[in-house]
Amino acid sequence: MTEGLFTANNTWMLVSTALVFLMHLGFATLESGFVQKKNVVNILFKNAMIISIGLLSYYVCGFNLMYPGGEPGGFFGFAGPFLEMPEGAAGLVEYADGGYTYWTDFIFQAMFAATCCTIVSGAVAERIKLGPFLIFCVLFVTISYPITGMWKWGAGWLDARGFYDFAGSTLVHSVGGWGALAGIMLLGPRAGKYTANGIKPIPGHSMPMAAIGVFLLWFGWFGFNGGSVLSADPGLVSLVFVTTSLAAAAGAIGAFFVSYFMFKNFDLPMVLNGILGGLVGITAGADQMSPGNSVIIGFIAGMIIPASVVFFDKRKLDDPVGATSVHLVCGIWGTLAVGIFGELAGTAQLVNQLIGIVSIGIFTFLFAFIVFFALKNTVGIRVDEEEEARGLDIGEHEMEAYQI
Amino acid sequence: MTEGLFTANNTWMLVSTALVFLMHLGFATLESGFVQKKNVVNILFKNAMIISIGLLSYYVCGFNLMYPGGEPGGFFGFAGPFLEMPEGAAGLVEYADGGYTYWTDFIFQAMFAATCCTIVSGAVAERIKLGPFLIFCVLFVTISYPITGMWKWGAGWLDARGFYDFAGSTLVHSVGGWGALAGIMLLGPRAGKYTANGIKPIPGHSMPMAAIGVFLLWFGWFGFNGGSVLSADPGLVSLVFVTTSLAAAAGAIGAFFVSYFMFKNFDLPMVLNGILGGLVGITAGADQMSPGNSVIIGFIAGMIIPASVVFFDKRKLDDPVGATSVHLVCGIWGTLAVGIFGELAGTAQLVNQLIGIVSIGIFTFLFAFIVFFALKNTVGIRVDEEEEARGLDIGEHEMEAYQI
Amino acid sequence: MTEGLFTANNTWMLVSTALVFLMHLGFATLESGFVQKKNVVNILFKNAMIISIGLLSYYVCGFNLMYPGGEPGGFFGFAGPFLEMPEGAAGLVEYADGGYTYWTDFIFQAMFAATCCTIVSGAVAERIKLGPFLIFCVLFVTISYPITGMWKWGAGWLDARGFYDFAGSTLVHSVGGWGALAGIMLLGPRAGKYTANGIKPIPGHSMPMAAIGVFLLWFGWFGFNGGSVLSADPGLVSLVFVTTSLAAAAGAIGAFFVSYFMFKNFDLPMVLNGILGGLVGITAGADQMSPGNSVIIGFIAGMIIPASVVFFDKRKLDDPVGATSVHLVCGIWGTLAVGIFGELAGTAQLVNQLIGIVSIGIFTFLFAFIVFFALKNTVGIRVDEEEEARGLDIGEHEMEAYQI
Amino acid sequence: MKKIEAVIRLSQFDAIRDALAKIGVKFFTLSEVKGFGLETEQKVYRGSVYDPGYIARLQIDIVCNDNKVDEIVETIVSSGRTGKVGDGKITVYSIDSVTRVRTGETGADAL
Amino acid sequence: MKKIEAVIRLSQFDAIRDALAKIGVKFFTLSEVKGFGLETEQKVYRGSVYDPGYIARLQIDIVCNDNKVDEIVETIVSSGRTGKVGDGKITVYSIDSVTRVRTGETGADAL
Amino acid sequence: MKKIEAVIRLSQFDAIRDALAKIGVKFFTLSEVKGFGLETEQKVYRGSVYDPGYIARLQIDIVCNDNKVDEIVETIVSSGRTGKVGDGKITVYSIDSVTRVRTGETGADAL
Ligand SMILES: Nc1ncnc2c1ncn2[C@@H]1O[C@H](COP(=O)(O)OP(=O)(O)O)[C@@H](O)[C@H]1O
Ligand SMILES: Nc1ncnc2c1ncn2[C@@H]1O[C@H](COP(=O)(O)OP(=O)(O)O)[C@@H](O)[C@H]1O
Ligand SMILES: Nc1ncnc2c1ncn2[C@@H]1O[C@H](COP(=O)(O)OP(=O)(O)O)[C@@H](O)[C@H]1O
Repeated sequence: MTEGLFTANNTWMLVSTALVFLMHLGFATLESGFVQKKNVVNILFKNAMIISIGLLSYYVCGFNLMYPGGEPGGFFGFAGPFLEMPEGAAGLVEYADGGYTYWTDFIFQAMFAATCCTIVSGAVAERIKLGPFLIFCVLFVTISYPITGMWKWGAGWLDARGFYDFAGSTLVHSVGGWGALAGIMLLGPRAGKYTANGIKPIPGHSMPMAAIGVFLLWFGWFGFNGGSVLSADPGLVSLVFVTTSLAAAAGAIGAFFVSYFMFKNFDLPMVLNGILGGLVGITAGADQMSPGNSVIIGFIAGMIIPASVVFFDKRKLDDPVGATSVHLVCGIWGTLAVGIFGELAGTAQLVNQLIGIVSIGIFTFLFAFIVFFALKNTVGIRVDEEEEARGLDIGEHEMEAYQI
Repeated sequence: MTEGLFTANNTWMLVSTALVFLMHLGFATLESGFVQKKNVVNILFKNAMIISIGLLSYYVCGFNLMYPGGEPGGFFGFAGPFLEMPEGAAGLVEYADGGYTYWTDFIFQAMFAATCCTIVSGAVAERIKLGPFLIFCVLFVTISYPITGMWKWGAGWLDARGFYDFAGSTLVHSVGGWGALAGIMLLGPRAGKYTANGIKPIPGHSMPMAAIGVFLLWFGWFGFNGGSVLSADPGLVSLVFVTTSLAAAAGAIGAFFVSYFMFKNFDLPMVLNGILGGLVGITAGADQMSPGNSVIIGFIAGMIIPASVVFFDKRKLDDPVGATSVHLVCGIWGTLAVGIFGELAGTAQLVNQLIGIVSIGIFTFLFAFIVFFALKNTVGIRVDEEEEARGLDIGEHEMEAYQI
Repeated sequence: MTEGLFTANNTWMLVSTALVFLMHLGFATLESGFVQKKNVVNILFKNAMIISIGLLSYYVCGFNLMYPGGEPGGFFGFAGPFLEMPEGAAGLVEYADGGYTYWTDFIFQAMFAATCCTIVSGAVAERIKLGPFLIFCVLFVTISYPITGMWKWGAGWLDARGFYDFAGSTLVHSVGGWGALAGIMLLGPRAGKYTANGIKPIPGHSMPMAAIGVFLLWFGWFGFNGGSVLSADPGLVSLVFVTTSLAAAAGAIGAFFVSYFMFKNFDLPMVLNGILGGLVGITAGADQMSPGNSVIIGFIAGMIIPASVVFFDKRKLDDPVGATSVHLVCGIWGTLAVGIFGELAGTAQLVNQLIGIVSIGIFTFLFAFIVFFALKNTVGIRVDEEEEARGLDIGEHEMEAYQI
Repeated sequence: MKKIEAVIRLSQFDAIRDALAKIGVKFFTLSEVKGFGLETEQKVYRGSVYDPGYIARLQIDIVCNDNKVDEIVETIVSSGRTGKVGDGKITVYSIDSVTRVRTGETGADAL
Repeated sequence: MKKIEAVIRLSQFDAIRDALAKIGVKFFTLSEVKGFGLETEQKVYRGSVYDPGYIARLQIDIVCNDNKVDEIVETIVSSGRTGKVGDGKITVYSIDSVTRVRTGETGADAL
Repeated sequence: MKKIEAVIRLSQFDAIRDALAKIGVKFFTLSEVKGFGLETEQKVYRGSVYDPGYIARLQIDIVCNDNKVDEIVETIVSSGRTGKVGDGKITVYSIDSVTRVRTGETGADAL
């Protein structure tokens, strides 16, 4: 391993880290665009806190819970709190066969961690109490995410079984989606959304903000997937760029046609969610697919979105930003797709994918449900009607997002 | 070629790819900032679709139309549909003497392709029908752009003649500009813009959005020009960063003085367009100019903007975002500048530049004009008065951009 | 030094350059979010001009004032106007032992330069005359910033003394902060802010814009601090990523608790400023600190913010964006921290840090004060009451930021 | 012909609209206003606690026949009331005429 | 003195303004309102088709002398009409006085 | 009972609010309007100098007892005047009733 190659690899991993960080701005803008004007300060506050909490908790123990080292194939492990840079070359060129340094490993992974909470924050927006939500985030990102993450990326039992999840369709996105589902089930829908005479949508206050969010997320995804190669390997990283981009594009087209067919309308939020669906869908197998496969996977993900959004609405599961459809449903689809398309395709693999989806799904959903349930029956998780009507910005923050 | 150098080169090309991708967010925000509140959903929808259509069509055939290989010096060629990664090293280190991989080549070029349509979308905004516009985009990006692109970058006849266009002042920006010109000629101006008692401007609905767009475009341009070096060559790429930045800065100053002199006013939209003018202007020769040259080129481009905007308005050619002034006029200026300043300066070169500008201009303008003309006389390209007055967001999308 | 390593290093430096450039968009959005709707065009105009002026003036003489070469340990030097690329390898691989090229050096430094003015522009917003402010910027960025910068980074007397400022807590941020302080002292507060019955805050017009700004600044800081390693050294750059991110996160938490404790409120602007405070605080020693140190430094910086904002308000020093608290106060804190925590900690170092803070502070404050004072007593620096009430957008630019 | 102008709470609008619909009043014009009154709302910005002096409210304008007035006013009072300071005000005044632009009809037919 | 309040279509404003100018009525006050009426507008959001219940409209307030009223109302009707449901309403009522702030003039002189 | 509607300059609002408070008028309803009048404002956009035709203004609505009217009008005139064209207009008209939603009180008690 030459110093030049090591440096090039590590540089790419750090650029990816920065790109993944920017996804948090993407989430912040997407979510604030999809909520009402009166809850924008609240959603921004949550996003600013989540990334901060996520990074610190990952520093305190998350990283060492997710990568405990020791015996592979386990269910749980912990390498002790905080970070300890291995001496000399062990922490540098030798740390990951010249892919990146110990510090890079930590910060790249840390940027991923907070994502799972951000996904939840969008789904429970406009009605959840700030304090209890932040408590949930601390527990979710410090305990739940690293444990299930360890099962695969930490060389745990799912990894041993052959479960494959390249960049986290399941480990990151579905995990966030399950948390979101538990949250909205216990919170109930926003007042006035599901009325006697049918669904009364509550339009987001700014489509430009939402669109900015989607473009930024796509941009950040180059680091999310591209960085998951864990080196700057020219062939692999460039393939991942191609599959990721084509899946996102196909997702837009898929959502375009289905929503036009379903609602006779050029539905911007659907197309935006379609892009995200395509990105989530390709994430599990971005390095295993041909361009053609990625187009199919993305296109199907895009088609899933409108159907899924309608499905959740039918069940009165109120998700202002569509996080469950994008991250949970498309995350599952993407994980399954690894068993259907690409290098690894095969029944055995498909079964392994299913095992991973189900086991992680059960663990995460139960964890999130129990935490939200406990909070609900103690401090309470929902703001009162008056505050919901007036808006959480005034209620929780005594200020408004806009002076316009 | 060491693996380290190959990896560093390819990494830079992929970073550039991501930066060029972000330019599409830049266009989306710039254009939505410059249109009225009632047409914002429409412009965002167009931008989300364009990048998706562009990537897919380039995958289906665009790439192989633009880089057909085979006999150099030709007018047209096609290497067959879809992508075929060359076996082994041929697709990797050997593909471009270690500059980048086959996949990188495709995805970097693909990000460029959609740009030409985005330029058009801004100029025809606020009055064009969505469906016909998307049809135009498919044809423009799948056929017209790759063919003229092949003439130069695909080792076609203009390349053989010695025409020089480093990163696309003509091949990308003027091409988009010609398409825009054809569009606005056939569409006619927005209702109420040109009245009996003179021009009645229709101010864009959000200057912050427009400013965000310009800064993002400048940011992306580091990849647009920097990546066009087609390797991470330290000397060349860093020179390109310098010339690109200085030209953009000089463009702002040029537009500042001229607009102050012409309108006795500190005109923000003009300064923003001046920055873009400077960037478009330097694009053709970003690797051939000294810092001093780039300042002059950018400054002149900036001075051209206000004059050009007034010129088009005089001719009742209504361009809400100034795409024709920025991309067409400054694109021509930048291409000519290669024959006037820098390494290649000389009459012979100037003639070659002229031939390139004219030939590509004629082909592109005719192509776009014929397509728009055909659409106009079949499905029609303009929304009816009532819809234009009420806004395309309600008319085409049955929703509004803001709930404020 | 292999070509691969040189290329990787230079590529990272150029990516950092682009990231630092994007910080100017961060400042533009942060500042426009924190001002009133009626002054948004004005602030955007200033930001667009500042980066342009900064780059050009740095090209004309700033760079050679800041890096005069010649005898180390001096107070002032000038290597002549404009840029002169050293012949052959001297300007490339040999220029900085393979860290980056001559052009890279210039453009990376140039992006820093404009920052100091941007910091001022936020603090003096909503009441300063555009013309005189631009004159101040030209002088500040062309003369003051390079001279004090030379004292340390240009191998001047402070460098010789052992003063340490890794990426510019003092050289960039405090310098901007001192300029801001001088400006607001001479300008006086905005009308109606400090009334007989106490402080009447003037809320910013868009919190989403402000939040976008903070996230973009954090993103750009990876280049600001990461690039200040002046190579892509894997160990160092990745450590800087870790310390920078943890300090920012801790800053948010620090501001969260203190503002909750002080105002019984979840204060978004405070948390946003807390993030910036953490970033400014770690900047001076980002390469010297352990993750633990960086958390402490960031947390304290975050706690300083609310106290500092209240402090300045008590003294009727009106700073719409909190630039003095973030950049001046936290800049001083961060510079001192180098003498308290990390590798260099020690009394001797602490003294050197103090000397640096004080000497640069005095020079910069006096310079800015004199320039503003001279302008005040000639052309005047403040718009008249009527214009302030109506807004600078109409007054200085004859247009409005929004048509909503 | 009378015109009723009611300044109400944001949070009561849905209740009032539905209550009015029940008594057959489905048509009205709504505008966003700022109410300066007894009720105030504390706000905090960058560490300063203050009272902006106003509260965002909605104004409902209803044109109706004289005989409808009392019923409408009572309906708004009953559905718009929370009992807390700040429920708003209803003013009623006589108008000379109302015309429907579409048809030029005037008086009761125009409603 | 009379006051005329007209709720009109966004799309008709330019026509109405020009028509009023022709009859010498150049001064008025405009505000943005939401109209709840017969006319409704279908909207779609994230896959749900719904009726928000209102349509964005403009309200024009004109103070004028009694003798001008009919002419103004007719002008608004003729220039604001599209014939489709939702053209709007015009109300007229008497006012006690109008005062010009700049001069303190009242009555006709204040216009 | 009277209702006073005053269209004023943005820049004079604070002065008027404070002046009204001095004479005990602390309650009113404020809305943002566009004023088409004598005063015009030149604007420039992308190189075209033009007159948008209107100026952003504020409208203050005050309900009061008959005897308060003159004092209030005078106060607005004196505190809202700049002497330049565009200071605005004040209209006064009689209302049949005012009701406080919170209590149902009417007339003077409702204020
Ligand atoms: N004299 C008045 N003239 C006009 N509007 C008024 C007047 N008094 C109150 N209002 C409006 O009614 C709203 C509610 O009045 P307020 O005094 O706050 O509560 P309440 O009506 O319950 O006493 C105020 O915010 C204001 O918009
Ligand atoms: N009774 C009413 N009181 C106040 N405003 C009304 C009333 N009826 C209608 N309007 C206003 O007039 C607008 C147009 O009325 P609508 O019934 O939709 O059409 P048309 O007037 O052609 O029958 C409505 O949107 C509403 O703003
Ligand atoms: N006849 C009118 N009806 C309604 N509003 C009017 C009328 N005349 C003027 N106004 C309002 O008063 C504002 C000020 O009037 P303007 O003629 O500009 O200045 P001045 O009142 O000093 O002559 C206008 O912008 C408009 O909003």
